[in-house]
Amino acid sequence: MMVRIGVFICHCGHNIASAVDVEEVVEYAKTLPWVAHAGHNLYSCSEEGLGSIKRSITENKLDRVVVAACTPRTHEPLFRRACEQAGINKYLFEFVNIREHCSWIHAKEPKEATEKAKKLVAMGVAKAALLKPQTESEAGVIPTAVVIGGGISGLVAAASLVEQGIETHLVEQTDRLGGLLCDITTIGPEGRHARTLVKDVVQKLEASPKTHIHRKARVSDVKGFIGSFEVTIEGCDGPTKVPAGAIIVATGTREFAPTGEYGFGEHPQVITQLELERKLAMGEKPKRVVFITCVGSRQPGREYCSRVCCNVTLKNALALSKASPDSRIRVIHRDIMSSGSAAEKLYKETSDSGVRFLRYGLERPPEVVSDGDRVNVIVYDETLDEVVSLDADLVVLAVPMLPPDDSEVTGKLLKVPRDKFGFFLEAHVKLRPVEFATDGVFICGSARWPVNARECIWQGMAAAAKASIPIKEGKVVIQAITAEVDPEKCAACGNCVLACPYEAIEIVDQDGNRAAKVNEAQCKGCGTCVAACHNDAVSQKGFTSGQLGAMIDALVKASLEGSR
Amino acid sequence: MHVDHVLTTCPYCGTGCRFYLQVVDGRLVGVVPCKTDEISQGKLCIKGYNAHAFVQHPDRLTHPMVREDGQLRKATWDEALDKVVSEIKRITAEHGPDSVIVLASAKCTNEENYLFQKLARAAIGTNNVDHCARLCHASTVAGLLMSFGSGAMTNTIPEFEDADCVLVTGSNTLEAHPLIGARILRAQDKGAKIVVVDPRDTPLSRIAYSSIRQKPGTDIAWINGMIKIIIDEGLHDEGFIKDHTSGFEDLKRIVQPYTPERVEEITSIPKERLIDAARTYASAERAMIAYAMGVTQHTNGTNIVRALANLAMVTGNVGRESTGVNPLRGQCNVQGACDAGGLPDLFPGYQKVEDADARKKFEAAWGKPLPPNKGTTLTCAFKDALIGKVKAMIIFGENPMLSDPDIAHVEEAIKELEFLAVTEIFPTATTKLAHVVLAGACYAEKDGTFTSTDRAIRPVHKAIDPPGEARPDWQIACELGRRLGASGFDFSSPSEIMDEMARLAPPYGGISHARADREVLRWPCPSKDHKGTPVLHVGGFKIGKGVLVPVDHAPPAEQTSEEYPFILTTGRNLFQFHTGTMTRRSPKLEREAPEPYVEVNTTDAKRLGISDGGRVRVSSRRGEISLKARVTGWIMPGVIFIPFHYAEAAANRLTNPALDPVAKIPEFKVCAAQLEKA
Amino acid sequence: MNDLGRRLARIAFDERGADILLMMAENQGNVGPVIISKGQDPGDARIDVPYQLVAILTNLLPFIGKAKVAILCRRCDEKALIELAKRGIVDDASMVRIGLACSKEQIQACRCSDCVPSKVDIGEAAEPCPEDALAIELGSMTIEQRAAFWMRQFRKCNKCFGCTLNCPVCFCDDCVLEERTYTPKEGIPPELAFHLIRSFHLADKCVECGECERSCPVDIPLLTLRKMVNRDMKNMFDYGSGDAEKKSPLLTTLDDQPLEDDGHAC
Amino acid sequence: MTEFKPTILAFCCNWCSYAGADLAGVNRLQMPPNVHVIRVMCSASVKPEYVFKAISQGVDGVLVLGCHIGDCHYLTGNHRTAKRIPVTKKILHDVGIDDRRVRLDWVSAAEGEKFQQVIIEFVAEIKTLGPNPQREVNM
Repeated sequence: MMVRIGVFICHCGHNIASAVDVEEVVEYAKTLPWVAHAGHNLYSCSEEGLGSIKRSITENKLDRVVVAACTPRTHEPLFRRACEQAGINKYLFEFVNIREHCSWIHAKEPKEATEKAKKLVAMGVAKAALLKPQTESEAGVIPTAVVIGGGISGLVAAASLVEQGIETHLVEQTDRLGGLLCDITTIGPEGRHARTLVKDVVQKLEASPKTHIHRKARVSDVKGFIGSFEVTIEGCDGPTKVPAGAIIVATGTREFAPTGEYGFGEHPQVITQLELERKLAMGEKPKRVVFITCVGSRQPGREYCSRVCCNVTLKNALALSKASPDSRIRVIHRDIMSSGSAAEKLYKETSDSGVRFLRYGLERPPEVVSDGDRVNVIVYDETLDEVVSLDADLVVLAVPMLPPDDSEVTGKLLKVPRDKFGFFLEAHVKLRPVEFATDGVFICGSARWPVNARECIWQGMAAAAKASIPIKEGKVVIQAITAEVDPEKCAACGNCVLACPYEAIEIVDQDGNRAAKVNEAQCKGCGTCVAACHNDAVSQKGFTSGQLGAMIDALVKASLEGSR
Repeated sequence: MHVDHVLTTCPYCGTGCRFYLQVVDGRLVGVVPCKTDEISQGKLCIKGYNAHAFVQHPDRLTHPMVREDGQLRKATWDEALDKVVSEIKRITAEHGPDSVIVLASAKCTNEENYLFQKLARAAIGTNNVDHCARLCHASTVAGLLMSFGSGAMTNTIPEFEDADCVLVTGSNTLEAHPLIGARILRAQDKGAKIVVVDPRDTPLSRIAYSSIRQKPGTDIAWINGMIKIIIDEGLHDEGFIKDHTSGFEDLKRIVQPYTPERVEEITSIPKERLIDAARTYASAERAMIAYAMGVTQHTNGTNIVRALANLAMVTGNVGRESTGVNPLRGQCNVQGACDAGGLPDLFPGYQKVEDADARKKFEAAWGKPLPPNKGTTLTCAFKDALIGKVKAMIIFGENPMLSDPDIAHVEEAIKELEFLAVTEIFPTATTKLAHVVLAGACYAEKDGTFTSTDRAIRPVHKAIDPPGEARPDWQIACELGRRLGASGFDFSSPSEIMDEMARLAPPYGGISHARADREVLRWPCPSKDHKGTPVLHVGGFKIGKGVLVPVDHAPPAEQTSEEYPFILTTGRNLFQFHTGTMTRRSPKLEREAPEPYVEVNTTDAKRLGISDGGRVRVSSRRGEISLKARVTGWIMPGVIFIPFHYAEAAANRLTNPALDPVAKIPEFKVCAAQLEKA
Repeated sequence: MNDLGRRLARIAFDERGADILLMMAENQGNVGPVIISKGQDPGDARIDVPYQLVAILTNLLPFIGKAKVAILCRRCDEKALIELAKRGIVDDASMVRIGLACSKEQIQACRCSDCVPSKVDIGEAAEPCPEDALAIELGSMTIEQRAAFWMRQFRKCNKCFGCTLNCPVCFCDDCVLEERTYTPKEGIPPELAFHLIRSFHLADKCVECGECERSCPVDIPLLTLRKMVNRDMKNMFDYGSGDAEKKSPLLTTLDDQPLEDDGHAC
Repeated sequence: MTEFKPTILAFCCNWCSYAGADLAGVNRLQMPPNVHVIRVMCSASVKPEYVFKAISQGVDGVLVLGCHIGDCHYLTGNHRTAKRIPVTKKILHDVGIDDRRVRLDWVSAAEGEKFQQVIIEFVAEIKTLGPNPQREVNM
């Protein structure tokens, strides 16, 4: 096969040219094997620059292009497109970074920077010579979504999906929709009525023919990958197999049951926040109430802050304080975590309303003593430096939210990771929020981390928006950097299967020849399997051992020859 | 499923390693080295491990072919054999039996070679029988016969590891004889000093105690120089010289002018290095000399061999364990092919055809009068073909179109022939020119024996059937003999052939297949109760006294010139063998050394603008080839090296066919060449 | 047929229901590997010539099919079979192991610290050899001395591939060391990378049978190198080859360090 | 004697370290010019074979840089790196190659300064170690 490489060195105005002698690098590039043309541009990424590259491809009958300029992380798509426009497969393009990785960081050493740029170009050319044209595969997307969990996050996500005209299956374990919000009066700090909120969303959902609600159901199996999952929903009438393009996980959270702590489970007066909500919903208005926060959280074994409990405590304390003028509401806390202006306002209002705040430390926690009808809370107040005894009709424990019991099962079904507490981990907090690293699976609400209703709603909408992208596009493009197996070489030892973080590889028997096989749609192109393979039977497109080896050879050759 | 492990002997170099061929239901699947074998000790080189790989290659010739209207076409055995016989009969009738030559083969068994020479001598009536030993160790046979009375390796392979000094010259031992190289390294690990004299750095020289580079073609100068230093410093073995040699005074006289300074001038070996080498060799208790084609393939190859023999004799390094002069033979049975009489001047067992008594013995055994005159050599046969003296050739398993010097002329000569029959296992450049091609069996498909470089008779066992209609060469030779009307070609097994050979060739007198299977027998093994002879010349030379032959340095036949400023030398690499017929069809070997290259010294390369891996053109007065440059510091400036395995850039298009006057061996190791960037 | 041969055949075929038996036997003065089916003559069995039968077996696997194979197994062979079974190369269920206890001499030659098979059928269990003297010596050298030692050894290498071909746990048909990707130099000796890459490939599977060293024509102390790397694996991951329960640490995640999502803090 | 200018190879994962290196560039953080980056998608795709190859061909030092544990774009890719590279170093050490010639470190996309720091330290370390002895072998 003919290999004719065109090398284009970019001045990037002064950005590169101020440190790197571009013309010298061009002359050097001309001496490299397979280089049919070498040139330079003031700004390669400009219309003019791209135009000249395209012209050169035609004029010099180039079949591969190397651009030495800035970083592939920003500009690679641009040059790849230019190659494509000039009739070269876009994977026959190689980017060499001589700006971020050279001219900018060796600004005061022009000679050295130029030498380094030459070596980097030699490495790029060596790799380019071995590049192979690739076809990006496309996969169709089933225009259906499955939302697991009928709490507020799931409801909002589902509503948002059907609103976009996407067929949506909502799977709820219980027979009621709304999740924890069903047990809650208002949601603060604004004090919206939780049930109204749920009702609105459910109505909207039920109004759409695109909605399929599965109550008392659970997901028992998930097969496939982005665009073509097959979700088995185990409902009252047995299992249903639902083909889906995307899945949203909104399995929510549950309240920690602090059995044994502060007399919980022993004295009927000691209840959790959620139980209080139910009492409030039934119109009860207890007067002497002690709230204790951080029960079972922020301590060894469950180090995290559950984030929502302080605000709920404040909201309920305020409500009770306002309900009767003679109420005596006390909040025993370790810290009040109420960030944001609305929450801070709520804290101030609560405090002003006569609710008394006492601070305790983990080393001297309060004690709950019962004398039958009433309970006393004995607490060492750190601020006053004295032991205080508080009598109470009701002691309310603010406990952390936990992932649901079956989050491990869900995680395994979907092959998505969880953290050490059991909450789901998204692909990247900043770069890819609400997405799992597994394409086509999304996450929202408290299954990811305890959040309040408002955040649940944002996340539900965000997850729906993300999930709708592949469905609306109708196809997923798989970047051609996936792993591939040469079955002739493969010894079927299973190293790659074990190493793959995505379970994208399996050993298959083809006509008696056992070999590994990569499911391209599941492969994310990390190359972990490549390094696990001992005989190079697995390779990653665009990063083959031959290509990387040639880069090393080129560096060695350029360096050693230079030193001779 | 049926699995067999068949013990046999490696078909590559002359070391004679033994291994088990793994056979599964008639299919060769692998090689397991034999751990109880004295030579290989459960180890092999990469060629040995891949010795099964080519055997069942799809290119194998599976049936005879005859040329018709210029094309080779499939034929029946009867048709093909009759064609050979009728042509040979016609040509001998018209031009006499000496217009035919039979080329025996260093790749075939002893038994087969015995039959090939019998075919020539008894069935056709000519001593025109030769084989590729002519191209490798003809000078050894001639030289050592003259000096010691026996033309073979004086000592054995295992002895290398117990030597105190090994002088290696003209042998890239670790590549060409890997397991002998390994023994030499083991000697070094045990404290021996290894001295390597070679124009190229070799893998062995790079680890050796002393690595000395001489200008190609100047060997007698440095050997004589060493002898002079040894005598001058009194390091010679006076007792041995007096008791066991003749001609010392003449030798002393002739080496006098070879002062270290003069030697340095001729050879470019720094004098200190030469002096050190001489002292190291001479002062060792047991010193061995190992050499190969770097010594023999010169127009004065015979003399270089004699010079080495002189060196060993003046230091008393003959006739004891771990001493001696040890030519390392390059093919599995090149020693045996010589032993079996595949030479134009020698009957089996080195009995001269010109010796009337010997002739009488063979005439009696074979029941036919035999020609009294020496036959023509392989190298001369091509010249004779050009002038119409040789009209027909029967070649068994050789490929002169790649192995012989100045291929262009070989081709011309072959085209002059009226008839060429070739027995082969694969199509080669030579079979392409044949009138009849006979499909032979390879080593894995027949029984017999090879004789390794250290004279050990190594059994070869049939592991599988030959492909298609292919037949073992011994059967082909029997058929030809019978059809030519000769008697004594009715053997039913190779074992019977060996029995006949043992009766007629005294060194093989005690050899039989049954014994060879159980014992490592090294000839001379004159009788059934003889245990064989590991070390030759113990207690003195059979010919009475060893002959110290005074020899003088003479320049190579071809000198460099302005037009051809480089000295081209040729040789092998580890991964390929000879003309590559087998190795290039072994995927793992081919992968290691897939393409021809020329080694060029770094400074020469820089001067000519040649980069490592770049393409170059190499030309000589005889031809031109184009190949890849391997730029290296491991070769002297002014010298280039090309391995001769590759048909696509055949080194022998360039080599000089000038011959050693005694041994008729061509000067593969030196010719003048030009090198240019392509 | 000698007594040992009879005994092996009995154990393999009569007692343990194997279809074929892989062992060593003497024929005309040489000892080599032998494979027989039930009813075939095992010949004069020998156990004193250490052929690497597992390596011979792996070469034959494609042809063996479903047959139940009895194999004469030293402790190291046993471990090799475990490593192969872990990777699906052999089917443990179709293996019949005939435990061979190595002789004192063999144990010394291998500097073997784990020399008794789980069940001794042939031979008598002997004391293990605690350490490899050369490994200890190398460990106490300066790094320069150690480099000098190994470079001198590796320069002898003439790339016969005996160390890989006869290795019981090297199972790839094509080895990357046969290609020029990582060892671009043609000819011998190969680059240092040759030995380093092989060391890495064996890090999680070498059973210290010593066959590489025995096969090496130029006497490179390869078993010592294997032992050094195995010791590293033990120290770093508490991993030892030949344990069916242990997955290669090089393929798994960092077990005891659960994932932490820094993002939660924000 | 001429000054020793080490030749150093760095494998940087696309998501963290390569981005970190880019950030160093954007911030014009100056560093010695001896390091040549090969971009890979994940540090887990860096075959120890590459490291061995580079070292045995005379490269003076090899850096393998990836995302911090837990930050891997590919979940647990770098867990394998975290185990393979130490073994790689051990093997080098066993045959007498100073394993400081190979360094594994974690550089996030936000850690331009750390990238600079790693480069400065590593180049300094390699300079104190001197040229890779394998250079000689390959000349």
